[in-house]
Amino acid sequence: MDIKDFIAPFAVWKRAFEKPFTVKKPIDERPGAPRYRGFHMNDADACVGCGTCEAICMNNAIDLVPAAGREAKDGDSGLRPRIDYGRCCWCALCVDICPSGSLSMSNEYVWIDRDPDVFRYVPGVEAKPWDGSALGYRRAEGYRLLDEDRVPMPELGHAEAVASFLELVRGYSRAQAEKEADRCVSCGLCIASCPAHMDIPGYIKAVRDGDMDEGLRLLYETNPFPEACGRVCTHRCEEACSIGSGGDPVAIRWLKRYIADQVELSDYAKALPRGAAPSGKKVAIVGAGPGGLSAAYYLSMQGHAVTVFEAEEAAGGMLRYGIPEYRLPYPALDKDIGYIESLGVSISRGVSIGKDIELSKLRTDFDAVYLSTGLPVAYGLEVPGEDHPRVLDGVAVLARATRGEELGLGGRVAVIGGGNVAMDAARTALRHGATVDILYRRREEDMPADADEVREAKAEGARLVEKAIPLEVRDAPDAAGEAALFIWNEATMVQKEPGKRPVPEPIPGAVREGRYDSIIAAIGQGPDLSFIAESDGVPVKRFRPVVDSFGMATRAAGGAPVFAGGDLVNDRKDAISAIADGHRAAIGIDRLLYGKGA
Amino acid sequence: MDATTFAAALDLALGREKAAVAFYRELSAMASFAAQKSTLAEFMAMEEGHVAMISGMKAKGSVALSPTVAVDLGLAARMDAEERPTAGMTFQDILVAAIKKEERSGVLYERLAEAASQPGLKSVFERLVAEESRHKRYFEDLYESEISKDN
Amino acid sequence: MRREKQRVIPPAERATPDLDSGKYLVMWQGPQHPGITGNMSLRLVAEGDTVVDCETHVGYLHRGFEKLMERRLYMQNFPLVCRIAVPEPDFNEYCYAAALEELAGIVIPEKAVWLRTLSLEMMRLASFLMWIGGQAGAFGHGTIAQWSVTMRDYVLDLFEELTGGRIYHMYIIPGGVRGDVPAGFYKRVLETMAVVEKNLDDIELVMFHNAVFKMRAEGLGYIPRDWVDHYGITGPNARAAGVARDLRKDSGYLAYPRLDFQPIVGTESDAYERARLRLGEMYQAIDLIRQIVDMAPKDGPFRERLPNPLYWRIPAGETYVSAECTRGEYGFYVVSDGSDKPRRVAVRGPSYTHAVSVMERLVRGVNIADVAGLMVSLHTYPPEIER
Amino acid sequence: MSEKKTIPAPLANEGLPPEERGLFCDAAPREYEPARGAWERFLNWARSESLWLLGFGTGCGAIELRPLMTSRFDMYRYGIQPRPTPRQSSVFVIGGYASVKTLKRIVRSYEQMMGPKFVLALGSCTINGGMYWDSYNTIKRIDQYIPVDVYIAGCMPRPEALLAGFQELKRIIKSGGGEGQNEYARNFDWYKANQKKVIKDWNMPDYNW
Amino acid sequence: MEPTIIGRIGYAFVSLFVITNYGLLLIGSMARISAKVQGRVGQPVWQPYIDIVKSSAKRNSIGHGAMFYLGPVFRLAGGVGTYMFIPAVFGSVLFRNFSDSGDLLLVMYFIFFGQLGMALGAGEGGHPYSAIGVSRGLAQMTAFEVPFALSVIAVAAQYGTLDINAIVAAQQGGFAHWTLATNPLAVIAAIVAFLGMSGHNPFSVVIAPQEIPIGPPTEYQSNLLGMLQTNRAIFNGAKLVLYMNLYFGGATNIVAMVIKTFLIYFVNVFVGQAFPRLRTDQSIRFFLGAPTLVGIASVIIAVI
Amino acid sequence: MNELAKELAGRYGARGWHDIRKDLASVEVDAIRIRDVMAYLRDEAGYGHLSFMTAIDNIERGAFTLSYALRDHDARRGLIVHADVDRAEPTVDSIHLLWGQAWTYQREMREWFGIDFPGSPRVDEEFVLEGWEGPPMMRRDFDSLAYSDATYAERPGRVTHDPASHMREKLYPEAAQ
Repeated sequence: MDIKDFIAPFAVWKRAFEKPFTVKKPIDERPGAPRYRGFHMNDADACVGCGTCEAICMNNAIDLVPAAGREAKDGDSGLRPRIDYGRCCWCALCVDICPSGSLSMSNEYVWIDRDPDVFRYVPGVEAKPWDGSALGYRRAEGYRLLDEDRVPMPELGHAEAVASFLELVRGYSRAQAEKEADRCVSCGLCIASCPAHMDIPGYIKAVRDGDMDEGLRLLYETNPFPEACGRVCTHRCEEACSIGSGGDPVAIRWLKRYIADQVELSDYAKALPRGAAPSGKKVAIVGAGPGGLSAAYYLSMQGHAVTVFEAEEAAGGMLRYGIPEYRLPYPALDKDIGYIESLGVSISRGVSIGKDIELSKLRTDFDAVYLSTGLPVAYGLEVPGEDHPRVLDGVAVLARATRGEELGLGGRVAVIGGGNVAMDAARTALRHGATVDILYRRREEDMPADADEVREAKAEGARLVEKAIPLEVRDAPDAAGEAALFIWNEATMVQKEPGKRPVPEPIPGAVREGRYDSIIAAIGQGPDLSFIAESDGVPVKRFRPVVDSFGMATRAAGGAPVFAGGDLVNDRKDAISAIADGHRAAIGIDRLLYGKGA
Repeated sequence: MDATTFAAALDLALGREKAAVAFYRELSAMASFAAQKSTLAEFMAMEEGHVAMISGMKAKGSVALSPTVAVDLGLAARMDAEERPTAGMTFQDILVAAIKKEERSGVLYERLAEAASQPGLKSVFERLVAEESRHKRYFEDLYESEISKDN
Repeated sequence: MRREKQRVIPPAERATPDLDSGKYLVMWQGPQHPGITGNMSLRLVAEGDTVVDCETHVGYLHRGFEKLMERRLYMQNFPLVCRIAVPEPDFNEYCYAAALEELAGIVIPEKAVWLRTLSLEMMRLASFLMWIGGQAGAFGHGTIAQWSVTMRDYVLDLFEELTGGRIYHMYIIPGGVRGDVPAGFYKRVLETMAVVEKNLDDIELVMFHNAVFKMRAEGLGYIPRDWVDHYGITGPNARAAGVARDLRKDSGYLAYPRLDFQPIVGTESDAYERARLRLGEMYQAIDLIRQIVDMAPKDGPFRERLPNPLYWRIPAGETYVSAECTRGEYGFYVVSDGSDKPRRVAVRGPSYTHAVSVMERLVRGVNIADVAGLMVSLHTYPPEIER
Repeated sequence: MSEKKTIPAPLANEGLPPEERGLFCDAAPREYEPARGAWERFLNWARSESLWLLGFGTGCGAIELRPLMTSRFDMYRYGIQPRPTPRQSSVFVIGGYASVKTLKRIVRSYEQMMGPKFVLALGSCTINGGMYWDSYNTIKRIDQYIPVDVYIAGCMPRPEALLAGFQELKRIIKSGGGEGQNEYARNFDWYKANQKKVIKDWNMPDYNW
Repeated sequence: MEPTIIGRIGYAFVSLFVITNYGLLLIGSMARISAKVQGRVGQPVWQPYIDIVKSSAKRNSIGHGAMFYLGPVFRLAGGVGTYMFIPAVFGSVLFRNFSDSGDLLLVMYFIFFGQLGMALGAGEGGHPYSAIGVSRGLAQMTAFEVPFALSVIAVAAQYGTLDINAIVAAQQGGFAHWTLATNPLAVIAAIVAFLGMSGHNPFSVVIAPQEIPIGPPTEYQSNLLGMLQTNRAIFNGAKLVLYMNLYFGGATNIVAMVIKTFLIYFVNVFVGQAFPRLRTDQSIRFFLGAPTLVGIASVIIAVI
Repeated sequence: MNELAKELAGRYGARGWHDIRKDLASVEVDAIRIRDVMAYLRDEAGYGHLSFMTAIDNIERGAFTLSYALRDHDARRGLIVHADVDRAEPTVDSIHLLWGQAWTYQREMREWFGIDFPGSPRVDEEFVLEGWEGPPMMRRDFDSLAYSDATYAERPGRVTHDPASHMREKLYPEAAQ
């Protein structure tokens, strides 16, 4: 200790002559930093109500509550997160994980109140002073807790693809599947969009856990066609996927396929539940498509004896005859059908209802009848010359390809239509060495076909002619009926009525023509209802049987009750809807047979 | 506009609607299965509704028809088919027939409206044109959604 | 000389005073007592002015972190861990993140390494600035705290800008860091460092060249060198006793091997020496921050992609990751059983030994007036004892 | 404030050793009638402009009191200053979570404060448990155990938020709303029952001031 | 004109009122000056008033027996008593108080009286920190009383009287006549003792918030605390006036009094801001060291 | 296996030496020999610093696994020593004489897991809890949330909806049947 120790401390007085450190008006002068994690904001329109914020929140601070003016719809639960500031710790994990990126934080941080019950609110729905704040925490660019990129599916190259009917999609490896399954947040938004309401988060979890038997069990709870659906499902679930709101949706379809591919048919019995004891009841099912066979599966699980009547030589319906082999290889379909058959379902192939057997007979011989005959009738072009011999119908072409018949399409093929049948027909034609033009009345984005299908068809070499209104089919000059001229009118899209989709309007004078060896019309299909007699008592409206929520068309006296479903009844034209209908009808039939009412 | 002319115009319309009913009835008679019958019956019921409406107007002496013409989707223009009543009619066939029929009615009224000298009468025909256009639009929408879905 | 005389080495065995004799005064210091750091209490037995026995009582801040972590997902624990120590949450974040990364086999990007180091050093500076106010305050010098806590606030402003949080930064996330450096940030870091350094000079003058402070602190709380291993003393407390241990050098984690610094070592091992040493570490931290600003990569990713946090499973295994925090060895022991939640997480805070075993022993023979000063000079923080 | 349900429970200081009994009151707290009119408004003004807060850092929240009471935010200029003893303090800042062990001390310190006394609760933890909502050792709602005047959202709330909380508290006191002491007296049995439900080793006097 | 006894009592009340307010404002402004050193703005100058009103406006209070209540009363009596026997402004009728009725010894007694009363009352509070605070206070008091008493003795010896008025009178006529000039050693001893007496750093051992929060008044609250706060103002004023009178030539007008007492008080703050707090034993050792020697020297000088 | 591992195996039957990373390893010994092993490690193997001790509840195999983390500061390496004790009757030798802070850890383990360390100072006193009536709370069969829900009042008014079941209710209620 020296003299300095007595003098130096008085240096404190230096500060007395300097500017104080004190902030004059702290609340006004010192707003939160640009990145400050203040109170939450939510873009309620972008939010899909998936609840991932709730799942990640370690504080249990987030509730999902119905938001005023928002209804549940496909891809949006109608719920919005409500934050409890009696729990929140401002960690912003919810912002980082939010699949749609709708959650963010303002840099506001002052919220004082006497009443402890006010500290919860639904951001973006209940107005707060900090709404729309430009500053505050946003997750860093390119930084997300979830992976927005889908694991790419290994596929055949396009050149390779066109050269054969080999399956294009190879399926995920285990690592790929687990990585893809890891992207799912188990929100369950997809379940509502799936016509069969499959437990999608459940089986994706099974993939994550590597428990294929559990996965298969979950699949078969609602869908006995996992192999087929895993390949060709229209996957509306993926459109609803919350991950898709900010990136690629989870490849739900490929994961389903992955599960089914992993289990050998011989092991199915081990993984899947056993059916109930025989009930002694008999059920007839008309049509061995996905809908009919689904009904058959669930009915036989309930112990009923099921007979399926199929007009074609093989079961599978449109899955077999409408979908080309490169998309759904026959062994995969056979696996699904094989398991159903292995449960004791008998399929009478080559038996056509209305021709070989009458509906009324089924109604007397069986305890219930399920109609699932689909849409076998192709609609015509309705233009002059549509009965030209080179005008073929798309469904028929595909069916012939399935049967292995010579197609004789020739070198230049026009496909008219923009649906999946058109795409399948076009790609089948490509594989038969033809050059293909797809002519569609509207624009590419209006096409009802899956976007993937369109993309792949183009990639494989099909030329897409948009806005082409068919005018006429004429015999091509010097072709002797072996080629035809397809004449169309170029159109422009006109928004005629607000709120409705635009209408193609012919451009006067812009008439084009093309010479084709074959013209495949694929504009739509309809049901064949000729086998239903008035005496059957099945109510029909506008060529569709009228059914209740269980698919029951009639339980009129004079025979067993009749159920109907699938494309025959609904408007959705996909396998999964047919499967859902089949399942529902099976439940209805079962209840009826057991007298549980329906 | 004198009452007679007005009544005559409506009578003409009434006649056409009744003819339409008859047309559907005739088709229905040829129908081979229940689905055709029920669809035709539905369309027939629609036309009967029109008959009733026009008769009502005639009785009351007023015209309560909307003057708004529905948008023409332009399908009829490209349909080549005449009605071909066959036993195996599909839904497409029936709808095409219906659309064509409505279109012909519309064209007829349009011509009558052009030809009409009295402004009152002209307006009645124009309103009938509008009415028929809406019927046609109804069928066209059905066609778009049920038949030509993929195109 | 004088220092030597004041040194008191209390006996190893606890005295058991006869409380009924009327000779002793039993009193509680804390939890509601401004001289106690944090929320803990001491039960002092005094004879006259001199403490003859002391029992530490902890647990006022026990929230059961280790239990809670067992029922939360790995990523959900990330906002939780920083709350274990409020004055310097980043060390928790770092240790936890590093333990998970080690178990899951994740290598973090170079930029994250540097930003983590920056964040830890800034935290060290901020924590010491808070501490020095406490140390001066414990001896009754209120002015130092007024200055130093403001300096700490300036550092916290930097944190707020970098991380979006003022106290709890939640920045060092498993896989890297949570955000890139904002534009112009390094410039502001250097500006702030200049301000802090200037004020540290003032503090040094007023506090360390102060007769009264020397009278109070010199010789107080002497820790003999051989206690260091026996009690598991780490950090400045050990270095002031002449044991040159610094995990930043010894373990060489993050970017420390590439930074130029030497552990500061003292000899006297009393409260004054420890304070002096910590002051030196503050200057050192400023120097390190400048080095980091200079050397840190300016581009590149700052975070490695992790699996979906909702299902993140970490392979079974165990590890212990430690870091040199302001008080010594801070460590996370993480045991994973292969599921999505940790099997066991144990937190090793240096105060565990400093504030309990060492404190109980050092306080014997000390004047009641010095208890607070002694406690602060050990730089204890109760929540890391009780978690 | 709402009327709370009273749970009758035998309250007494019987658990105490006889020599300590003299140190405590032997009656339940009573309500105090505020003075009337301008006089009470004047007193309330003085109460609000001289807030002495109890220097008891019960949780994390204490860390932001430091900047607040030092030069950058300088709460002294608002008439707020820390006080080391509950007897002289009028504001109790509950700094976030309260473990059961601390709650016991909170209750005791609160009861030792002289009325009118005010409680400022800081952060999520005091409102609904915060991030320790599932902890076995922390309570979730401080208002179950002592009356609270102002809540401040945040974890941690910035010092500015605390200042805003103090401003709000001042406003409440000036408007005559800071009657937590009477609230406590009125629902004394209810509060005691709640306290005893969580504080398992109840070795404090029930009447403790 | 010599006022009547009633008039003198009236004047004394006015004087007391003025010194109370002055003491409060002094405390308030010193707090602001301290704040400036600490780099902040600081509380309003009138904050002590609000604090007293607030304390007195508490609705309930607790007691620990009669002595507990008497403590602050004694203390207040000590403060008022001290002040009452010192002339605040030399030659002023209004601020003469009862200085001609008492002498230095009486004032010294009152200074002790307050402390002792407080000690008794605080001891009754039952709080260990109160007890420790009291014992520290008394210990330190006995220590700083040594140089203080020596210094007072020196002054008394120098001027040959115990009458404060006479001492002040002897210092009139310019700086050269002040005790500060005539016996600087006595002033040094007294000023150092004053640091201890007013409880500023480094001698704030009595209340020492970080050690024994906050010493004797730990248990005092409500109106009793208000009383203590008021007394603090009066007592400060009284001591300052005493110092001014003994060592700095007194004051012949109120402005001089304000300036001088302000500066004397400022010495406390000036030292207090620079140093931390000593331990009680160090403080005692300090007072019994150099200041005592200086005091003795001052006595010797005065006697010689 | 390195020298130390062999030495430990030979002297104390230690097994399962595992290098966690290049400066950290773990080894397993019998609980009964823990004090000897620790003394050896401290005095002869250079592991003079006890970082911490803790326990892991391996409820599946009915054992508490004790973990003692040591560090050799000179060689800059760490070692975690494991020892299993029976979960039903957990009693371990105290090492409070070896390290001055060990008793606190032992007190903690006594309170948190119910593991007894006879002879350790203040081992039966409450450590962080006060008036705790439940089972030792770090045991895995103690459910913190359930305890909290039963003991501490929660603010009412919280209700949440699962998106999937909410959508089922709103969009296809028939499937709920």
